[in-house]
Amino acid sequence: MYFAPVPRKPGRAISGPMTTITDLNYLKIVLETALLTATEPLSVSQLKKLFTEDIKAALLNDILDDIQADWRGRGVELVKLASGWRFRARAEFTPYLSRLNPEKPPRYSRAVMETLAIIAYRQPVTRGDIESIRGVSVSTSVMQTLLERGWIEVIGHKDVPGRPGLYATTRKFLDDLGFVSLRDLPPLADLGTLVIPDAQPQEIGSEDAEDTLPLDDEADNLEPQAD
Amino acid sequence: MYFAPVPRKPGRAISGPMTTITDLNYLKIVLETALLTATEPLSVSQLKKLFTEDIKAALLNDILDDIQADWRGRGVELVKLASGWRFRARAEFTPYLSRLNPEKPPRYSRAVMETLAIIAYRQPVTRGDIESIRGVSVSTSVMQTLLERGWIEVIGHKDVPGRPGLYATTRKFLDDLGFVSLRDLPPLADLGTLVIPDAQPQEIGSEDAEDTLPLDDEADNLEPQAD
Amino acid sequence: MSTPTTPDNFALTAPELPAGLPIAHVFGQPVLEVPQDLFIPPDALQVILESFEGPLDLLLYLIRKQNLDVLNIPMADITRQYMGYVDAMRAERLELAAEYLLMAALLIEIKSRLLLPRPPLDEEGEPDDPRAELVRRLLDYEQMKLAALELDKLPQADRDFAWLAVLIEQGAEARLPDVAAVDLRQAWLAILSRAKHKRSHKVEKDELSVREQMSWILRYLSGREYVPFEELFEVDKGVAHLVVNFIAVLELVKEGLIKVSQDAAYQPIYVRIAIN
Repeated sequence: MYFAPVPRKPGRAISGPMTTITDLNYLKIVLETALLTATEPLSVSQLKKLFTEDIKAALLNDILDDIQADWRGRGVELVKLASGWRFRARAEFTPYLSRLNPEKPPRYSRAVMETLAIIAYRQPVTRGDIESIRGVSVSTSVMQTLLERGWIEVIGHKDVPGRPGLYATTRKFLDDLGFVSLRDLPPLADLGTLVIPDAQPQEIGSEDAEDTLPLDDEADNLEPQAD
Repeated sequence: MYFAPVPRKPGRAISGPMTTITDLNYLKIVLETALLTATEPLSVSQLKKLFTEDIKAALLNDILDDIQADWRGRGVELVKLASGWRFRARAEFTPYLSRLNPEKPPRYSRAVMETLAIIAYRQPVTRGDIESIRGVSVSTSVMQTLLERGWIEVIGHKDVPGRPGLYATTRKFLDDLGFVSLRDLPPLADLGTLVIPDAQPQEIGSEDAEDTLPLDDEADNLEPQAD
Repeated sequence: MSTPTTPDNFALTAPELPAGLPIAHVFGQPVLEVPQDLFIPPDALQVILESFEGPLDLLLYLIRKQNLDVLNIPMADITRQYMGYVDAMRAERLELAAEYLLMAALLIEIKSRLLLPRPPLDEEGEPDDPRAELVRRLLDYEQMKLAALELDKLPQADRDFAWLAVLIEQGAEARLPDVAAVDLRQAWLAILSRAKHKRSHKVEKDELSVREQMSWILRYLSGREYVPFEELFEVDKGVAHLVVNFIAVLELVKEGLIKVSQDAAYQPIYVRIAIN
């Protein structure tokens, strides 16, 4: 249940002399669970965030290799892609699986949907605005997904340091969702009565603050997207 | 890991008396892969469709139990729900996983949860029934939230003026809360009495006689403002 | 003073407000005090009422928590109090007050019937107690309220645990996800749920049209140098549109997104994007 201070005992350490097998097993279980539930590939630096302790990348890589070996000969494999590690079904099983799945349409992740909702309702907004409303950082790939879909665009730059891009929804967004104008968006009035807001600032929130990308960075990345 | 009580005979038949352990293992791998990749719970009859051969439900159930046992003590569990079997991460790992994915569905307000409870325990009910139990009007957005979440649905109309819709909970509601059937809902609290109706009303009267004297005056005042 | 209560009456844990949480927030200030009886200061009325799920919830709270015998409340005071609420509520949340007033009226009715000579026994020989129906409703409600708390404690998909759906790579055909209007609404709910109490993201319908206009103006100005102020206003679209457009211009100036300039009095006004 607990993965905390590593007891100083000899053991079959995968790396580092002071790690015991029990802790490593737990670490492995957490990693495996994260990879099995993730909807996107997870990089080693993302996987590090699973733990409050500082786990060395080398150790994580060793465990990932270990998990990969565990899954050999099964229907699902752990693969290393450009953007990180992910589980996927082995190609040889797709004939079976295709008998089952009547092709469920893919879905956007919650991060993408929330970002889209904020741009739709609060436009024009900078990425910083989106992050402050969502309370968590917005990855470049989320913005990229929406830009490539043609649903958002940069319509200007805010006159603050870093000159961050201002995002707005496009005509195509309205068309694809069957709207004539933004006024057709579902009204948000009294949605607040349907949910309970977080009471206390969470550990999660504070952690994310440091993950937030510097604004300059973002503006530079997105500049070419502006038309 | 091993599915044992099976006669060892050569052959490639998946069902029938000549089934080998190798084939059963393969069957198990296919089932596990289907369950790991499915985006919905899978019923036994859906799982049968994985194979062109006719696999008996009893055999599938045995293998499913076996897979379930294999995953014991890991981060992921195979659970049986209202609409079938599905893999999910154990709740105890959520603190780790939420460091990666801070976006979660909302925590619903009391209005939403009380409405859901009334529909779950008293179904089928009309909106009027819900309002009379809660003593307040139920907003459309509360019903909409539960409908959009796929937890409730209209299963008919009551044969009274206005033909109000009758609401019931869905299978998805049971699935999302980890139940096989409505019988698994937590039992209702058996409430005794709230206030024992007083046997001597005159005692009450005498106690606050002075407060109640100007009742007529007050009642008169009430009239013009009351609507 | 009040009807003697036996321990049986409190066999069940009194329904609690969420532990440690303020019952409400007024202008960002947490309100930790809950009413000790039905006498709520009118200026706090809305806040108090909104922190309860209705009159039944408030009554239950008072009975369970304050040992108040709601059936023995002083009538004159309570009536005066409630009439004060009506005045306070008349302007805005009358529908909210209505439910509480109905309850007050019921209490008053019960009380007045109790003051009358004892009613005759009904056919079954039970005394016809006017409080019985109210008590039944309170118990019914309390049962559902507790059931809701129990349901909320159960692990809920996505909120408390994740489903697995390992990727299946499906050939070349990459289908794009469908998004519907309700998905955007659901996304906002999740954002609101994560938001801290102090933040409120009230988006009004009107405000939305302003924001739409803001985007339109920015798009119009991009790639142009100085645009005459009047060019931003399409007179034939009506007064409402002009007003919204003007507010959008002001909002853009306030947010530092555009610059409005005029060389001298009565000279043409020009608008340009703050940075290009």
